[in-house]
Amino acid sequence: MKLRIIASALAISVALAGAAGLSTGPAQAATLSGGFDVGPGGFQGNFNPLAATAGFTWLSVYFEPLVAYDEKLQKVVGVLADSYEVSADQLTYTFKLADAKWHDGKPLTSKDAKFTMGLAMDARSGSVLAARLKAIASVEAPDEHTLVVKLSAPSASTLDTMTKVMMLPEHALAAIPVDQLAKNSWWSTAPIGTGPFKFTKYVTDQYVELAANIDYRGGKPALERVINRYFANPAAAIAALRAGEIQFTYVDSNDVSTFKGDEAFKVIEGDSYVVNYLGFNHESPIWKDVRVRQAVMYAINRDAIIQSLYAGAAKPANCAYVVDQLIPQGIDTYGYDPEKAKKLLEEAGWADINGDKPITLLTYYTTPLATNVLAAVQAMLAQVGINVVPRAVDTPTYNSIVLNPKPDVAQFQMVYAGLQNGPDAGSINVGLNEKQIPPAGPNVVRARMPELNSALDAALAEPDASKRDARYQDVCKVMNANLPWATMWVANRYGVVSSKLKDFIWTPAPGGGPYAAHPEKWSIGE
Amino acid sequence: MNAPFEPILDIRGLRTIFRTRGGEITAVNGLDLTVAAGETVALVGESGSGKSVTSLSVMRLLTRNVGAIAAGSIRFRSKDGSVRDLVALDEQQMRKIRGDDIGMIFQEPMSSLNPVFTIGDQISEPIRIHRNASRKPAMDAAIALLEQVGIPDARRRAGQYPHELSGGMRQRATIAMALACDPVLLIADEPTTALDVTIQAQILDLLLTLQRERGMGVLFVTHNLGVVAEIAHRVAVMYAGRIVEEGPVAEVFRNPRHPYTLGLLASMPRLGEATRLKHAGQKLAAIPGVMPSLANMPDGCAFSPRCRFAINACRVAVPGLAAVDPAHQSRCIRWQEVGQ
Amino acid sequence: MLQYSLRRLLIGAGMLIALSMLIFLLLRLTPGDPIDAYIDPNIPMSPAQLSDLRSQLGLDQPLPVQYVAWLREALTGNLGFSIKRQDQPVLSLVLSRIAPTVLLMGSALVMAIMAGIITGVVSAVRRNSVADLSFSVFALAGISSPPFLSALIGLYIFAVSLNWAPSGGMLTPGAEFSIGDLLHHLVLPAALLSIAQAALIMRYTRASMLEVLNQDYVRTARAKGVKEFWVIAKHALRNALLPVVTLIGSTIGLAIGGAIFIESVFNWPGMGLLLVNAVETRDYPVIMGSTLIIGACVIVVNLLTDITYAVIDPRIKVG
Amino acid sequence: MTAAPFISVRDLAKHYVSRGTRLNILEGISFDIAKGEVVGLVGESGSGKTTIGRSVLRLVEPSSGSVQFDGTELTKLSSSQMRRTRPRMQYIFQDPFASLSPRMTIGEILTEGLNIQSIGTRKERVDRARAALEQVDLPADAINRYAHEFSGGQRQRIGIARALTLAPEFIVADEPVSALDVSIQAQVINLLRDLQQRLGLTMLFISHDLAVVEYICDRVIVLYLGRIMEIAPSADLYARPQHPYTRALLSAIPSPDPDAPRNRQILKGDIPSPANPPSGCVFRTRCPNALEACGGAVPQLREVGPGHFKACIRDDLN
Amino acid sequence: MLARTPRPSPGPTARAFHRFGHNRAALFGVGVIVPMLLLILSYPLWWTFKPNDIDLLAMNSGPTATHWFGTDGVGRDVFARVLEGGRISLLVAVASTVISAIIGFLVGAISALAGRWTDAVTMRFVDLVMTLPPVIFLLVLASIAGTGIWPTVLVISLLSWPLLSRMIRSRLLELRERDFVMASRGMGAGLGHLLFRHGLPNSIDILVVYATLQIANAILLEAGLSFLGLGIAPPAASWGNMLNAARSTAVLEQFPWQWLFPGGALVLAVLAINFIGDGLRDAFDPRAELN
Repeated sequence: MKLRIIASALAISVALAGAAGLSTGPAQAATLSGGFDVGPGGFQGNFNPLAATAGFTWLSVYFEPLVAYDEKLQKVVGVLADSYEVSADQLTYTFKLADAKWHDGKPLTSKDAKFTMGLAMDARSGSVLAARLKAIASVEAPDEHTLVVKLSAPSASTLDTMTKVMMLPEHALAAIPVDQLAKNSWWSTAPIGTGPFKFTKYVTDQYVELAANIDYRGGKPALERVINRYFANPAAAIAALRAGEIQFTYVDSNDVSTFKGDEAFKVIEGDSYVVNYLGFNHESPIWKDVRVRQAVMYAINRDAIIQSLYAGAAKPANCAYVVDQLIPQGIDTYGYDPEKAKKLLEEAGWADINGDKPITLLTYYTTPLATNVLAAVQAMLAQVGINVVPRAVDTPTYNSIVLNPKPDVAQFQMVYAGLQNGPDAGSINVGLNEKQIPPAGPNVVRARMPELNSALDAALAEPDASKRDARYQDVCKVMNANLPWATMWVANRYGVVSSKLKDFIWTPAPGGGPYAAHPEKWSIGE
Repeated sequence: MNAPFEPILDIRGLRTIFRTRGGEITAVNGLDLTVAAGETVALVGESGSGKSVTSLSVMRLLTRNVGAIAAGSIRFRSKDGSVRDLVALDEQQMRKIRGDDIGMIFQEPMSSLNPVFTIGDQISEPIRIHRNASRKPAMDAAIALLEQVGIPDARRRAGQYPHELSGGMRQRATIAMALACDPVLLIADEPTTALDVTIQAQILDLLLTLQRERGMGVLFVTHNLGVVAEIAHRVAVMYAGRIVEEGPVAEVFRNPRHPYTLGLLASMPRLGEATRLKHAGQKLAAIPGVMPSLANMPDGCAFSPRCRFAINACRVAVPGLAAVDPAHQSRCIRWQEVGQ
Repeated sequence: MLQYSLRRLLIGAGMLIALSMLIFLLLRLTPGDPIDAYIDPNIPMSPAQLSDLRSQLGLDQPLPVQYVAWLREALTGNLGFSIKRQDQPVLSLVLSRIAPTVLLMGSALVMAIMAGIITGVVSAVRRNSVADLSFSVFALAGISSPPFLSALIGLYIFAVSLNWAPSGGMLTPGAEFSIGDLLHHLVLPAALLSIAQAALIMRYTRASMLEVLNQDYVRTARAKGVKEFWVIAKHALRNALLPVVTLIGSTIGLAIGGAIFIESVFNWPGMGLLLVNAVETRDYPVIMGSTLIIGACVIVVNLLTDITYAVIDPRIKVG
Repeated sequence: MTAAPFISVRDLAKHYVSRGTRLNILEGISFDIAKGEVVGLVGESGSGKTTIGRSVLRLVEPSSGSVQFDGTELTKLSSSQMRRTRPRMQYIFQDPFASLSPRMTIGEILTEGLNIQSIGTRKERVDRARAALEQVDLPADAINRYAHEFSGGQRQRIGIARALTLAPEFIVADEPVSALDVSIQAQVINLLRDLQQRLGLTMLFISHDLAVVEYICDRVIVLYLGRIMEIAPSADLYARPQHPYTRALLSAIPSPDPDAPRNRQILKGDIPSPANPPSGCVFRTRCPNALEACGGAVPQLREVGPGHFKACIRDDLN
Repeated sequence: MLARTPRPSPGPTARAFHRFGHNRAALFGVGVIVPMLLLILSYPLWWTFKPNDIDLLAMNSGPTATHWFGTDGVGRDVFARVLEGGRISLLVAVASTVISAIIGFLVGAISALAGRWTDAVTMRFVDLVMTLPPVIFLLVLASIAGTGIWPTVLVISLLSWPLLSRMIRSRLLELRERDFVMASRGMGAGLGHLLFRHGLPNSIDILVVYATLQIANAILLEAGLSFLGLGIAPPAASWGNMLNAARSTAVLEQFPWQWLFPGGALVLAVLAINFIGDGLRDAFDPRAELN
């Protein structure tokens, strides 16, 4: 018996040694492998677009929404809808559907669209969009190619939400009870979409494989297959990218330098649409005086941090926004001025307010970059006499602390966080409006600033798109003056692709999009 | 060697040393001993006297890098009649002698049997090694041996493991193992010390019978004078690494000529005698003091510090062996007085 | 033997129930709400959305109710659904991870046993030799280096720099399944995982062998004229391996620990990776399910170890 | 034995359950010891002699039976009452290496009992330790040394000294000389006898060596497989053993006297396992004189001479 | 023997340390760990940089005469951080070892000496804790206890005691049957006396060896926890969280000094402590007493 064990052990080790000698063969030319769900825009293992809070970059390779952002994330364009119209009163949205086919050959009709809208509006289906679609009064399908959505009140974010509603086939899903839908294995075994690629298989926690949909209405895709590989962290994905196993992945900004100047790779840079800020907990007495908050702004050398830690790949933010059209003239730029910070603190009587007692700075960011940023912030604030102690926790812990209706102020006198500030500029409302203080919403800093509330309300209620930017400039001005947060910057995000990839469109959209990425055009050369 | 009395084992000037952290220790010093075919020689002494080291030296089984034979010769006559000096043999030649020409029994029957092999396996092993026997005949031979050493139901016992046997039976099994290849010399190192008296009696009886039947020479190492009297023809008494008295058992016990032998015999409580002593209000004749440590030997006679006969001359040089009669020797300069 | 095994299995089942309660209790002590794991602070959700989610995930029930419900379902083989990935039943999720982990740990164990026992025996037999010294120092270094460090360095050297092995995963995506491809992915992580175990086995074998070599029965074997090689390989090794068997059983915990790091560095789709992700995301059903399955595996391995021990050591009588 | 005995043991029994099998270590043990008397307890390994010695001092709890010490029923005492009684009775152990803590100096070992019982000041305790050392013929400077520095015989003296520090009236000596070399053994036997006589100690002396027992004991109890086979005054026992087992035991002892008659009677077979003792007389499976009736009832101790008892149904063997 | 050694020879513990003094590997361990400890404890007195001083102008610079071990991603001095990290790693290791040793000893002692029922319950509980593979238990515990020094200490302590309590229990069960303990009971010793006059001194070898090896083990556990982001939270330095930086490919490849030095310090310290532990184990081995 012992001999047999030894013999088989030897056999295995010989096989292992032999296998080690093999080298990795190049992936087939017509196959693109990538880490599509790596990084903050990804949602590995989720196949259900209704439940998706992120991961749209990948989902929109085989599913399609009616509308999506363009690749610059500036305007909403039609995808499955050839065109759409919004009525003047902002209450009626009319979508004209394209002549599309499901992957199983059945035609897409407005009934499918209506069915999908029904699921998206029904929380029992597991839809995370239901609450955001509450304003919808009715959905109608007057003919095979028309979908009419009526709202009970104007809602500026409706189109933004509509970009996330991936169309689903009624003929495949209607038979499943709504409350069983989320748990159905259809999503990860046989999903049917209308996109340029068809789902072929999912190897648990390894990868998802799609094959070209040769009947795609936009023409036969250039690639034969697209593979989305799962990685536990960006470092693993980078290793695979450098080993030539994949052709694309998101990378953390501090890893970009390894690819700079390397002919084999192209670095894609894009706006993260997330503003990073030091949020003052307004329920803590130490931040009451605006001069203290100003001192924080002056004490931090944001330019230096951006230049060194971000290697220049971020824009300093003096309110929630950094896009030119949302920035009013003449706002304070809070240049680095530690002396002024000290003076302001002295005037405010900081020694009596807090002195050098430690102040917990809570964050959910655990990346190496954020760790370094916080170390820098800590050191800079210490120079002016503000003793912050960073505490990085995992997201669930962070949420449980800050979203608690009766928060423990000692646990988070300050947060280092980020908030989506685009493409819909209104998305910052939830973080700052007094109406959104937990449990009502995620205004975790408990900002109670009437001026800010009214500015935000006005901007959200502005029916005229052309005037909206001006409203948001007002919001910016108020933020800049009152400092509900010490806004830091909006950083860029990066993807790295193999130089062999052609016509590849990727942008670091919040949640992964969706945006018009046109996967059917992607191709790979030798 | 054409003496009428031809020994199968002839040890001359054996010196065995141990290397310890504190330096070298001489455990056996200048030992001469012979065993003839059909003769049982008892090597008797207290713990630390060097008697077990002597038997391990003959087998060349001293712990490597620790114990070593520093001087002397061990001439041994094998079954085939060839006479060789065991000290000069290489390991491979020595291995052919072990278990074939010389069998050995150890003190602890439990620990000297391998717990994970059956009794039969272990007894048949020397047969398979030295006789090139295959499994089946070797096992049959082992079962026959078990029967010879008085184990009932031998076939079943051969399939059992050591822990399934009683202490007495285990010692019978080790005897069977030592005798498997019909050795000309059997070395028995305290084979009955770990046993109860009634079992000891059985084993001694068995050894006597086997020795008579097979005509082997036996080197019997023990500390028990009673056992010596039962089993041996000749006795050699060891003290602190040297033989201090040697001769036929009856002669030495009846007429001890070394103060140590004398004291040893006197300090043994004997049946019947004790009651007489007690009634007489007398004490046992104890030897005062303790045996010196091998690392720290006194000058001259090692026994002199405990000896009531000791004189200054005893502390100068180690006395040589004096012949009390041609067969009886004593390492004492006052052996004549000791006898009185 | 059968009765003994059954009794041990029954005790094991009891342990599992106790384990599930312990984990449940531990999780209950965790601050916060599993729903918190669901919110991306960069893209917040409204309270209405949250309460929809909560009731949909069954998290609005009181905890004891949740436990009893969980236990009742668990006894019928239903460990619930992952919170994060609702279409994936925990049982199938966990079961699909067992094979990769067993494969990884099994190959590592085989390598570790071979390397550990051979070097251990050589070290003991040639005590204080150059070989002994170098094996011993290597072994000590092996148990002194954190597994993640060797994993990272190994990954960097063999996968990224030398390109000898793939950087991670178990199979080449998109390729047809082949044993060669699997082994190609397996060899590096398994070798790295085996280091610590091999080191432990080596040290234990060495100590055990040294002890056994001093035993009387080894001397007896020599006295019988057994060749030195067989004295070592048969009489001594067989006895020396008895305690090593127990050690191998008890290193399973260590191996699972190491596997967590190796799996997370090499992206190996096993239990370790699943569990780390589940802990990071507070995916309670997955934590419960995978811990239980791992606990069950440990109990079974311990049982197997004991039975093996009883089989190979005739002194132990069971039943 | 007209006066009330100092020690009185009645129907002492001890069972263990090990791996589901019940081991009857002792069964129906009854004997008395008078004040100042030395009683020997002999038997082979597994006969239960150590268990008796420890049960009498309640170092192991007997399964049933009674032990009276100077009129006090020991088995009924609470643990604190028992602790207070302990100085009056002490134990001497067989193994001179295991019985002394390797981590204590001799002084600490000798004052341990006094510390436990809170007897005397620190200085008085040390003085008593020195006195005890003197009693066993060891130098007073031994007090600062550790046990490992002493030879077996010296260690055994220390063990005896420890038992004496609490000035006991009763001592159980459990094979105190069997681990020693012959020449040392005689020294320790002499010492024990001296002390016993000088201090008027009552003693239960346990040994497997009949010759040693004969030398030191007034009366001897012979055990076999947890049962008493024979009790007799020593002189009587050695001169006229009554039980077949005692006879076999005596005849099995090898004598160093080359002129002694060699008509040894060798018992067949092994001692049975206490898990599965023979019915009736436990010795019958090895007894050369066994009858079929021996398998019936367990033979009771009967007085066959003055103070001489045996548990054998046969009277026709003399 | 007695007559020839007039001065009393040292006690068993002293002799064990004497033997330890002749073990070259163990002395090497001491030779590594003592200077390391001195550096770690004294560095604020003589080293220019503080572990948390950032210098954005000098980030990611390699080892120089100013920064012996280079600087990290925010220009902090790696040398200062390695030493500060050593402080924290060793503090965590020593504190958790002390706590787990106390828990382990008491649980083991109670289990061995307090009767069969208590023993059975305690040992089943120990079995249960040991059934959980350590790292998994650690993950779950750490997610409850949170990050930081004391939660990490707590987590490591809670994880480590069962092994010790088993060893102590079996030692005391064996000890309980030893003659000198029997003698002590025969003189009327109570539980406290047995535990502290016999149990503790005779477990000292187990405790010393456990403590040493557990310190090494705890350093590794802390590093593993911090590596997974569950141990010591940045910006506080620990060897484990400094190694976390090596997860970034850029650091692994371009700035090797940022992980090589803490990694080296960690492995060296653990190796040295393991050498010492091995040496102590051999020195306290009862068989060594026979030579």
